[in-house]
Amino acid sequence: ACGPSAGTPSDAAADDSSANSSSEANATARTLDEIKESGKIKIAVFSDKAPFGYVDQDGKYQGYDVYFAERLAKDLGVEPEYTSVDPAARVDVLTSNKVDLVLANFTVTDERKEKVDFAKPYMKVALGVVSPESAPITDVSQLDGKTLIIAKGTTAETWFEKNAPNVNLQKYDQYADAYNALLDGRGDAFSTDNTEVLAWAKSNPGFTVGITHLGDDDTIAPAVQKGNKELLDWVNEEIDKLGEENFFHKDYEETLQPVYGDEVDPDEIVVEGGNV
Amino acid sequence: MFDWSFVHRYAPFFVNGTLMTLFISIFGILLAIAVGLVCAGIELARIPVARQIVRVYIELSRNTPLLVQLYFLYFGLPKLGIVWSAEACAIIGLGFLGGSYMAEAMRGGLEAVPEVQRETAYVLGLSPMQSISRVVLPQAISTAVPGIVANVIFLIKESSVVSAIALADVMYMAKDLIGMYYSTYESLFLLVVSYLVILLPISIAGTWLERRFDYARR
Amino acid sequence: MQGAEILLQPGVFPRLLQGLWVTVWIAGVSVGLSIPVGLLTGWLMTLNNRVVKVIMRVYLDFIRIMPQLALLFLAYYGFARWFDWNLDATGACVLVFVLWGGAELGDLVRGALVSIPEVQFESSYVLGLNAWQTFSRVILPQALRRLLPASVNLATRIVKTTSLAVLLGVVEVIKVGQQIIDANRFQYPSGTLWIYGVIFFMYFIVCWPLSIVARRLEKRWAND
Amino acid sequence: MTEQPALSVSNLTKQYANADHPVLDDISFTVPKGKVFVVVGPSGSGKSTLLRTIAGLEPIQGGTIALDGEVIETGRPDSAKAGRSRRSSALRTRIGMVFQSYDLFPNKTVLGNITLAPTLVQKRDRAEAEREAVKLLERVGLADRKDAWPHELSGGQRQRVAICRALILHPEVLLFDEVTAALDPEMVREVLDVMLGLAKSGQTMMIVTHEMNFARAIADHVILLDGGHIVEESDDAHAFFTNPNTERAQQFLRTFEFE
Amino acid sequence: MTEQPALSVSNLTKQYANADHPVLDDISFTVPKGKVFVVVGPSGSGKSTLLRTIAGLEPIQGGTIALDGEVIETGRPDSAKAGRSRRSSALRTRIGMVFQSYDLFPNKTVLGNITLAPTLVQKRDRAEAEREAVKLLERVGLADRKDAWPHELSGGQRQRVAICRALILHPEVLLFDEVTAALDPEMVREVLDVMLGLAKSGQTMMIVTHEMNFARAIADHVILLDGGHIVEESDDAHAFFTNPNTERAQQFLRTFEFE
Ligand SMILES: Nc1ncnc2c1ncn2[C@@H]1O[C@H](COP(=O)(O)OP(=O)(O)OP(=O)(O)O)[C@@H](O)[C@H]1O
Ligand SMILES: Nc1ncnc2c1ncn2[C@@H]1O[C@H](COP(=O)(O)OP(=O)(O)OP(=O)(O)O)[C@@H](O)[C@H]1O
Ligand SMILES: [Mg+2]
Ligand SMILES: [Mg+2]
Repeated sequence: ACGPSAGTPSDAAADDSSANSSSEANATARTLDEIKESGKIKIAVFSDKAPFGYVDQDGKYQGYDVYFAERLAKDLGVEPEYTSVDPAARVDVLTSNKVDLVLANFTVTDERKEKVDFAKPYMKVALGVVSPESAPITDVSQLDGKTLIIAKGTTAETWFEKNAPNVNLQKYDQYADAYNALLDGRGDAFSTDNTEVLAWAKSNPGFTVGITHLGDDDTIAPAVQKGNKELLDWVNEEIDKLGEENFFHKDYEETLQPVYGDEVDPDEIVVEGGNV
Repeated sequence: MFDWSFVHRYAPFFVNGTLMTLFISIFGILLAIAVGLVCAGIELARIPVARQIVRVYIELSRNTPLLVQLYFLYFGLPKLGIVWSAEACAIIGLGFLGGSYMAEAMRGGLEAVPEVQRETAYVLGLSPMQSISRVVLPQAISTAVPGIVANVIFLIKESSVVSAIALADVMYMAKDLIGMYYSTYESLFLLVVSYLVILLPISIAGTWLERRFDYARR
Repeated sequence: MQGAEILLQPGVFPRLLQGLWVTVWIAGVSVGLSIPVGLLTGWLMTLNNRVVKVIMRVYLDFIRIMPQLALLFLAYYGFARWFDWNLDATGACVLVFVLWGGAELGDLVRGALVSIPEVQFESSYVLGLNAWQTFSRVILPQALRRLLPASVNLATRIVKTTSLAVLLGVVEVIKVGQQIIDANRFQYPSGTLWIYGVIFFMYFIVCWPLSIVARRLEKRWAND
Repeated sequence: MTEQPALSVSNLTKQYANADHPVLDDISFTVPKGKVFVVVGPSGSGKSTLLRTIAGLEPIQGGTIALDGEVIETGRPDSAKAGRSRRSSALRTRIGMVFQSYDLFPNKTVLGNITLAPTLVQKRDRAEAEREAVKLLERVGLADRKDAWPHELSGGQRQRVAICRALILHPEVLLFDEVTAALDPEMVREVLDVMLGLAKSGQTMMIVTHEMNFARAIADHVILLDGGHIVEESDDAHAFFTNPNTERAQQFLRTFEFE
Repeated sequence: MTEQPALSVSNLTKQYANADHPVLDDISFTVPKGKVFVVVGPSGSGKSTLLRTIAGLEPIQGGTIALDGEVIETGRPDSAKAGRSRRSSALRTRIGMVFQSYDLFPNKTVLGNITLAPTLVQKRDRAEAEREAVKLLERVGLADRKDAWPHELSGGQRQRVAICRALILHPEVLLFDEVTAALDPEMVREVLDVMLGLAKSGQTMMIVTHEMNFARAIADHVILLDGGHIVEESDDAHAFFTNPNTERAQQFLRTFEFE
């Protein structure tokens, strides 16, 4: 990244040495060696999707995805350098080589597989729909003619575009905007990954997840640029290795447990060693 | 690489986006013109307190970005219990931003009419109303038109940020299609074409209009 | 007003200021690079070469007719692929603002150069000044004077337009604001109002002095 | 018994707001009907201001202005900041004025400029007004330009149209404020010739000019204004211009002579 | 044997690009050293063009221009579209010119305007140039305004500074193109007085003017230009202005007389 950064103040100072991203005159991914040499791995995460990827009050990146990212960087022996992405930008940051790795609650889909390479999954999801308790949405059919809030570039968007043509979709670039819109009553419900809406409804009194399971069970996985086999293989190995030490359960306890409490069974969400 | 069938399939989306862009822009511009007229009137008539308010408004509007104005209206105001629809926010935002630019263009037009024109009208016996409608306004318009046309184009361009508050304009369509189908080239192509379709005719019409009103060349 | 305490939370203001610094940095670098680009394009536009004229016309018209946000998207998503350039969001912003600022400034430079009365060239000729002396001692100083107020105004516009960077995902003042709003949603549900309000005034405080300077310069040099 | 003067100004005093002394100080004179009254004087002496007060464009602080025996303006000491005088439309049409700067309405053709006031203010029939306009244009040699726009005319042509525009209202007095100052010499001549013609036809006129040869030729009556006072006044233009009485007048006229 | 003339023009022909006949057609005359050569004529007769060709601002299509006996410009038939003549800096400083429109450099003070060319082109010492500049300013009555900016000066003051700016280069010939046309009468006088002073001091000058009284007073030699030709030429200014030989000249001079 060229220029100063306000997201990760701790990284800002180190940025001076890394004007490399724009001086490098090609969009092919960096090899493992190149990453190691530069001392930094560039990872795209969300900055507004608590508790998966967000920036806390001190300006530090936190969350389930970030916890994993920290570990990957550590194992690679480099510093992580985070880039905040909007959901819709996750493919393009890879194809244009703006980051090495995407760890932004990236659901594996067929369309996406054509554009990027996914590693083994570390989470599983379906879609969920959150709505005000006063007018709960418990079935998709209830949404006919109503307004559903969506974040652009999410699996929820694709699913509703394909399967629910009678629903008016109100699309935002960012999760934060979408949640705000729901809070301000600009739509009747909001749909995204069920993990997400469950967590959000827990901490937002007055809202309930009326639909907890919609569409296929999907998995969430790290993604690298298409063809970057070296990095992909290494990430897969890491996931295998981490599975042995039950890393993702630990991750869950650290980042998700405080939000979900005991109501959710960690095994409904967490995937260890890539085995769904 | 370039997928024409995609362009073909999704062109209707951009037609809708174009309509939304035009809808928001037209009402925003009309509001801006109304606000501009009121402000220019207040400034020229030197109404004491209103004049100070207009000054403050113009400075605020000219020195802040539309995007922030929109975020404030759309996400901020509901916390005070004021919930306006996205369309309303966009139109009010454009009107708020454009009002000061329009006011300036109009004031410039009125001030460009030389004092001797008003004096001549007086000496010829014209009443104040006749002087304004027959002498001052027609000349003011001719100087103000280029500025107003430039502002119209400026406001249409600025309207591209309304996609941030979930209005399905041209920009929104492009971002949406990139996000859903990763068809970056095609979407960007449709984006550029849509804006050319909207803005080129307006730009040409503007040039024509300027020439039409240019009888004041001296 | 309830909720305003969010602004007093430790870290909130410093982080917003840090975000503002990113905004100002992008604007500053863009303005700085726009100046040489603008001088060059302005000079090119005064040339009587038909090819150069057409190229400059197309460049200027395209940049002027496209919304800045569309240009940002073209640069961020398009350029990286078409030209195999690896531009990050900040780089894309700077590139667009420099191309845009350069075009606008170029037009101002052209306008300033052609507005110098012919008699200034002629007096210089009669006094024996050579072409370079005429340009550097007589024409350029006068052109710069005419140029400066409009250029300061352009800088204000560039600062305002940096707000669009957030839509490419640059973590600048608006994005930081959104992160703060998100992180404090439960303690301060009405934080949105205050944070966006503060950002609104932050932009104002950066742009307003520039506007005042531009107006002063304009007034002062109006009768020269 | 002498005839009623067209215009009579008595003890006129004019002071601009924020100025520390009056621009016109206790000025009195009369303009007889059908005569040409010329005002000369150095720059800043108050010539334009004098014409403007008579036209009602500036309030006066003392004295009176009477048109055909009827007082149309009375000085009020507190009026320095007031705007134009609140004269009736009908009254205003009785005094015509032509300015130095081209003051045609750029948004109207030559004919439109001339017929605007008669149709709008005097409610005259458009066709009749146009007929008279064309007659006037013929008189100043511009009948063929009646449909031209002001920007298509030379400076001299514009001033001649401005004269027609004033004449069509049949003003009792016509005021000219350096109407040729911004013109090229050839054009100066064409405008001055029109004014000489008017003088012959018996139009009452008050003329401010720097063209001394012209002033000598046209004036029935001359005053020299300096520092807001009438320094010299004469019924005999020839005598005034060749051999003025006062030292100040001699000095003023010398600026137009060489050796 | 007569002295070498300061300037001599032979068979000069000038035609603007796209024009169907020449603006100056086979013009010849000489300007003797130390004399004042006045050019009069109606608007569009080519007076400005004549001065501009001599100054090198316009290419000529025929004839020659010689300065102090040395040919500095030769006509080339194909040069209509060429720009300014490619004279050396040194040669250009030998002919001075003052324009009608205020041509001071607005980005320099009075002193800066005057000393620019001597220090930059003639490489003279700044202090020495400034001393001479101040002396020249004294001569035109502006010594106290040496640090003023052009926009702070009246029109007449600007023209006087422009004259100093030309004089400091000690030009062999000084050209004046209607330098008082845009000025108020008082200012006209102050500028013309400076020119009369220069004439007395023996400066060779070529003057285009519409001030006939002034022309009569200053001219050693007069030509009347009309339609690109010299219609009348005279060594006796008084005779020319009171009783010209040609019908055209009589007619021209009548435009400045009234009855
Ligand atoms: N609107 C005004 N406010 C204040 N002072 C003014 C105003 N108009 C003119 N003056 C001053 O009044 C004095 C007389 O001005 P006026 O224009 O009447 O002179 P003038 O004789 O017409 O001069 P000129 O020959 O230059 O036209 C001058 O000192 C001028 O500065
Ligand atoms: N750059 C030019 N290109 C073409 N024609 C020109 C140009 N400059 C002047 N002319 C024409 O040449 C003729 C002579 O012009 P010039 O300016 O020399 O006349 P002048 O005697 O100085 O008139 P004036 O008294 O109005 O200054 C005019 O017909 C004019 O239209
Ligand atoms: Mg005056
Ligand atoms: Mg000329």
